[in-house]
Amino acid sequence: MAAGAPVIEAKGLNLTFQTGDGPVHALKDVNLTVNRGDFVSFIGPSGCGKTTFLRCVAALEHPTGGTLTVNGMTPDEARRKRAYGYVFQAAGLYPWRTIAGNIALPLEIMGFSKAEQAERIERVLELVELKGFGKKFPWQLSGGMQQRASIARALAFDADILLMDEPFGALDEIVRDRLNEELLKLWAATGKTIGFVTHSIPEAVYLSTKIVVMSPRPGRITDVIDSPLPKERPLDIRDSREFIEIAHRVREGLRAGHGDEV
Amino acid sequence: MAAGAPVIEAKGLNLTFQTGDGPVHALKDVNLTVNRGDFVSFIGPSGCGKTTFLRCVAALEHPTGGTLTVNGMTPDEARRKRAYGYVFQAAGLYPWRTIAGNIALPLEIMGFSKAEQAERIERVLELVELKGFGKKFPWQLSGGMQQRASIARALAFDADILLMDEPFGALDEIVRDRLNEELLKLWAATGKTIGFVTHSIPEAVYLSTKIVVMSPRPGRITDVIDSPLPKERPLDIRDSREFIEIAHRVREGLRAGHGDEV
Amino acid sequence: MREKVLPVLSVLGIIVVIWYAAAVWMNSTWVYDQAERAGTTVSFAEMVPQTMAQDRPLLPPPHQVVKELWKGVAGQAVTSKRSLVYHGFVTFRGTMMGFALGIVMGVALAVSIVRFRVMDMSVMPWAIISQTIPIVALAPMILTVSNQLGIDNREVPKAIISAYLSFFPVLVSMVKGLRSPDAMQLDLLRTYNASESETFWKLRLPASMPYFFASLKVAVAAALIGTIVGELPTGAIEGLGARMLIGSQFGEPLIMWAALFASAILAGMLIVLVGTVEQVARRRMGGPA
Amino acid sequence: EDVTLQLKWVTQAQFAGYYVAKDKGFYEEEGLNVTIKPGGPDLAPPQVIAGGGADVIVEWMPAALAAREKGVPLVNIAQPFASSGMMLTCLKETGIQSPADFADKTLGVWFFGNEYPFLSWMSQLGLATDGSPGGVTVLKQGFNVDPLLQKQAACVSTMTYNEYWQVIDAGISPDDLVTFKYEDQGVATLEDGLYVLEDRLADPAFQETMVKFVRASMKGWKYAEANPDEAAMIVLENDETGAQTENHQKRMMGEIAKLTAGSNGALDVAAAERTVASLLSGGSDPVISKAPEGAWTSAITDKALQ
Amino acid sequence: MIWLGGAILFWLAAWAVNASVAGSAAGRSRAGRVFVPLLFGITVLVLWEGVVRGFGVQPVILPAPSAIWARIVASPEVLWADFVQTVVKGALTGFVMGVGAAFAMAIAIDRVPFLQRGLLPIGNFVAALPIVGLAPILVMWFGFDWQSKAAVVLVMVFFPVLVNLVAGLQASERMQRDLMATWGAGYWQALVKLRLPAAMPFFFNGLKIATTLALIGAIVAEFFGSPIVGMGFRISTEVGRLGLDMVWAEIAVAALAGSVFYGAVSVVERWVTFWHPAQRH
Ligand SMILES: Nc1ncnc2c1ncn2[C@@H]1O[C@H](COP(=O)(O)OP(=O)(O)OP(=O)(O)O)[C@@H](O)[C@H]1O
Ligand SMILES: Nc1ncnc2c1ncn2[C@@H]1O[C@H](COP(=O)(O)OP(=O)(O)OP(=O)(O)O)[C@@H](O)[C@H]1O
Ligand SMILES: Cc1ncc(C[n+]2csc(CCO)c2C)c(N)n1
Ligand SMILES: [Mg+2]
Ligand SMILES: [Mg+2]
Repeated sequence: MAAGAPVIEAKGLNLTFQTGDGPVHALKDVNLTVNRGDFVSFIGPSGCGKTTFLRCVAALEHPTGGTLTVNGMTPDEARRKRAYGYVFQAAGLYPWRTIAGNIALPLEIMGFSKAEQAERIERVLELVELKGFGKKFPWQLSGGMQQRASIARALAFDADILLMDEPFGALDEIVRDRLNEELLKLWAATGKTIGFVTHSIPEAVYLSTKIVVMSPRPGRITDVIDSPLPKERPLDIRDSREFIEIAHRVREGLRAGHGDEV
Repeated sequence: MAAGAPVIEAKGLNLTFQTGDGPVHALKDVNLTVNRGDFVSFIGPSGCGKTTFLRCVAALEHPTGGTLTVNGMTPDEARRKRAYGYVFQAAGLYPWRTIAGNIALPLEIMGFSKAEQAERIERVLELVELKGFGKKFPWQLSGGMQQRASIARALAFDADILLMDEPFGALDEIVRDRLNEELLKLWAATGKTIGFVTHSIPEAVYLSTKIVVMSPRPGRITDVIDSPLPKERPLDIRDSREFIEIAHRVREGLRAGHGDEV
Repeated sequence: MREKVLPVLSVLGIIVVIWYAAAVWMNSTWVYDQAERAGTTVSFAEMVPQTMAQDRPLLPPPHQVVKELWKGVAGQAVTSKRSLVYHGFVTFRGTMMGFALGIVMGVALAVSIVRFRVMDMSVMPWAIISQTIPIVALAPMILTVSNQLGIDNREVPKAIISAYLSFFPVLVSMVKGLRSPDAMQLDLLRTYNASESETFWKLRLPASMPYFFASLKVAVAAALIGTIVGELPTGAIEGLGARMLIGSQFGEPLIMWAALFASAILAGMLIVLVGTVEQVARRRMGGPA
Repeated sequence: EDVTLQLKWVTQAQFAGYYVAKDKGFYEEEGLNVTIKPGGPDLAPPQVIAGGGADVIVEWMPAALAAREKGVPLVNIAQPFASSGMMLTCLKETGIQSPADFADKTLGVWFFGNEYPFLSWMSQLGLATDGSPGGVTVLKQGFNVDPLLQKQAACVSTMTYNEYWQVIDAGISPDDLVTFKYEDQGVATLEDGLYVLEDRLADPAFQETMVKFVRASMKGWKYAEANPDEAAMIVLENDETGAQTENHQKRMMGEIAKLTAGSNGALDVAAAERTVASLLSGGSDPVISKAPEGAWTSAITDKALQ
Repeated sequence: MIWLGGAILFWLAAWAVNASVAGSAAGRSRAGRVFVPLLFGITVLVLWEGVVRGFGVQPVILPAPSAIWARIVASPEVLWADFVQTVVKGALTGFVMGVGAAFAMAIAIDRVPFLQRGLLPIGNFVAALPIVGLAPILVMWFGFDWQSKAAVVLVMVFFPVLVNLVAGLQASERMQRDLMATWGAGYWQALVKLRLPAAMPFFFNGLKIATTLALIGAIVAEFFGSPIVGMGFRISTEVGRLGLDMVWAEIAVAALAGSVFYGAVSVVERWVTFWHPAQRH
């Protein structure tokens, strides 16, 4: 498929959870098109439905209304074609596997050879700066290290679409910057489509080609900003005028989303 | 006890974990004095021992060397005197209790009356902007909402010492700013001593009277910065020269901590 | 080692003391009754020794049981049919067969129940019902039927009875254990489009291990009980069950007590065995030592 | 020719004749290869034979007749036991001196098909067994005499050759006991007989086998009667549980010999009819509903004893 | 052969129906949850009847379901009296006492590490005392009536509940325990507020196994001495009398009682451990 073709298309998407005390309208009338090779960030107050939307895309949640297609298929068909790499908001490592074992898990399932597995594990561990921790068990790692291990797990295989739910939330600025750069490099090299949830406005602006601003109760999209920044992004682009302008627009959008509460 | 008296005193603190493949030196020769009413931030690359240090203070981990006193007692004695409010890095809510029930838990343990409990739950839910979610169960909340519930739980009772491990990691900028302000207000009003782990340099600088920069392998303190900022801190203090200077010093410290790896 | 042995020994000591006291108390009735029948009276001091050496004590004091056990274990060649070791081995063999069969049945059923909704809905209730049927009532029928099918060997019906009792704890725990992975762990595999069998091997099975091992201890005890039950009507020929029956039927409570303790020791050994396997597995699965 | 014999209970001198016949080669002499299956609690020999697990069984006549009514056509082909060894053993201190004193007492009884003689005796005495006032309270007694020793029952069922001696061994002197033998009370029923399925008897070859079997078995019984100690030792050797003792078995053999004495294996039809009469007289709940036909045959013993 | 063939055909058809119902939305409804196991049960009965008639199995070996049903209808008083004696007096009393004792013991073991190391290994021994060895002794000690049956049930129920509860009390997560520690919660507070709730899924596992054991225990104990009422008494007596229809009638009552008992425990479980992933699947 050509770059630029629509990969994710949501039309009038709705999702309502039935809970003990009444329905929760997690997504309301969401329309969004993500093209091949896009890097889309989702930003919005907590509880606005970012996770829920990503879960819908990955066919982990079933919308109660509207249509959603991925590569022209239903999300479930795309899932069966192993289109997704998903980094959850919590690390979600399997406690009975070592870090290396956790990263090996998707590789085993997708049938990589033992040698290939070892080679990839080595590579992604290095990428997330966890070299030498492969043999540790999850509970022997700090929170940030666990989060990085879970990122490594999603990067180890070549999914078309990478969905990342606040992957860098537990990392310090320096590592975060470094991983941001790495992620951009990876994206540039592979042309993956990336859906990325973050709470950091600079991060969203720095990484994305498209920024989706959401607002809660009911969860909906309030703004979609196409970034005019070039594909090549040195770290100091963050001091450029364009960057600051986009950041400002995002912040305004966010503030508006919070408006109803304050 | 007078304000300014030492509350936490660590002298030559060491902690080594024995793991399957060799010992991990999580804390090495840590010296630190925290005075009553201090707001201390810990910042450092992931895996540098921030969580471990906080756990030692709360008597959840036992140092393998050095001395550590809290209010002149051992951490364990202090714990039994209910000196601590602790917000863990992961939300850690009890799945069989509603959000309100989770917040009520420490109150029940400390013997607050039913009416008092209800009143406090109401107040802290409002503080963390979760009003109306009291009756939901943890798995019905988004990640950020769970994190806020766990903050509410730690704020509901009046612990002398508040230990918070990346409490705002999963929150968006706006809520984060708001909660930062609230936390400062609470701190000013109550004169609590606060230990606070964060990965955000601006957050650390904005909140703290003392910033502790740590570095990993082995985990140690590389810099302790006493903030010259006034106690009264409007949000725009972040644009002041002093603020930017301190932030710079912290960033340099952090970068140095990472140095050995890059 | 010392921290392990000392508490067991002291608790054991306390139990022995209580046991002796109870033996004196319970066996004294008989002493007083006998005295009354003989028209004499006995003092407390005369009574106590008489409670220690009865042929048919209500509760034999520990040393009597130990003596009988010793006689059964060391008093003869282990191949002799009077040897408790020999009978213990017969029971052990039956238990292991039934236990193995029970694990296989329990796990297989649990897997199909978790995998197929039809199985869950239709078989689970009947698996439960199967356990409410008193096996002792079925044992002779199982024997007769296997006889009719031309199985003339006593081991098979015994193993069936034993498996019948031991598969259930495994089934119940495994169903729960296989369902214990939380939503996120399952979702992760869904994003990999892992097949059902991969989900099973890589997630459900490892997650069920704590439940599995908790059930094994119960199951091995059940298998032993099943074997002993199977040893009664299957001709009461060999095994600890047969010894118990004969001891009871021939008014030799000591034979019965000795067999009872032999089976408890056997059970203890089996449980320790299972516990050791559990420890090893736990360590390999990253549990804190 | 293979023959499988299902015993009523565990290996003990009660079945000495068969073990002797096997060990002494009497079966072999007849060209038979006999397998002796010990019984156990809850194993009903009629069920085993109905299921094809045995060719011939040892059973008490009341149970055999009851089974016949249930559709298992058992036929008595020989009766090595001439008299009954069943009795009620009571503690004197309970004040029981005669059956008239049973009222309102607790009596231990074996069930599992062994209760029929007791029930018909009670109905002849006019004592209700449902626990109502003026009747007797019945306990289902286990395998031993504990209820008597623990004074949970005033009387328990015993066999002259086994349980009675358990009471004595326990240290209660015969003077402290009162016993009621079913023989003496005129309610005796026939015990250990040999039974086969009626339809198989129609086969002359099977008949022939049974003739040989009964002949050899009776030879065994008579040998055991004459050499009780040796017979007891043979039983002991055949006991795979290893729990039986020489003392017990020798004494049991001595008592058994008294019961088999006077029987050459042929069924005493008068005794059989007495058994039937006793069972039919069971009041409102008789053990059998009508006199059986063809429940015994002399065809085998007639040939075997020529 | 007609019977047999018909029964097998019925089996196949019913299985197909069940598979489709279970797979469909109807299978999730309350009616579906009753219908599927019911149809399965009916299938088993039809197959059973077919085999008995088709092969001409003798009623003294295995009676047909129709004969068993006829017996049930003919003797409700006897069945009821036996039920009260065995289930209500024997099994339930013993169950309650056994679970209570296991609970107390689990907490004692948990509270006092010395006991944990000393008593648990010995508990393993006691637990595996085979009921057939124990029952005669307990009958000797506690008499012939239901008290001795309750004692047998107590002993049988004790171990599975204890083992599961002890495992459950270790099942809370580290962070959850750490939270309690930071609040300075005492032992009992942590127990009631954290460790017991976290132990409940395990505890109910034990309870479910115990419900079936309780019934088996009460019935089997009657084999070793009893008054002349009770399900175990009836079963053992009727086997000897070749009244297999009555035996199976009692078994049917036992199965019914056991299922109701188990179902009741499951309902309570669902209610208490609603938060456990196994309940939300
Ligand atoms: N229970 C444990 N067993 C073994 N090693 C451990 C254990 N807990 C922590 N560690 C190790 O100790 C070091 C410090 O961990 P700690 O959790 O204190 O880091 P942290 O500064 O909080 O990092 P983060 O910002 O990622 O949360 C890490 O290298 C970690 O692997
Ligand atoms: N399983 C569920 N049952 C009921 N309500 C749910 C469930 N999952 C999510 N919700 C609700 O849906 C809304 C959106 O949740 P979602 O997790 O998508 O938020 P989010 O944008 O990812 O927030 P955060 O930044 O805090 O992670 C929230 O109000 C939440 O309470
Ligand atoms: C459960 C049960 N109890 C008693 C007997 C009775 N029984 C049959 S033969 C015999 C003689 C024993 O020496 C005895 C006592 C039995 N068969 N099954
Ligand atoms: Mg989220
Ligand atoms: Mg940490």
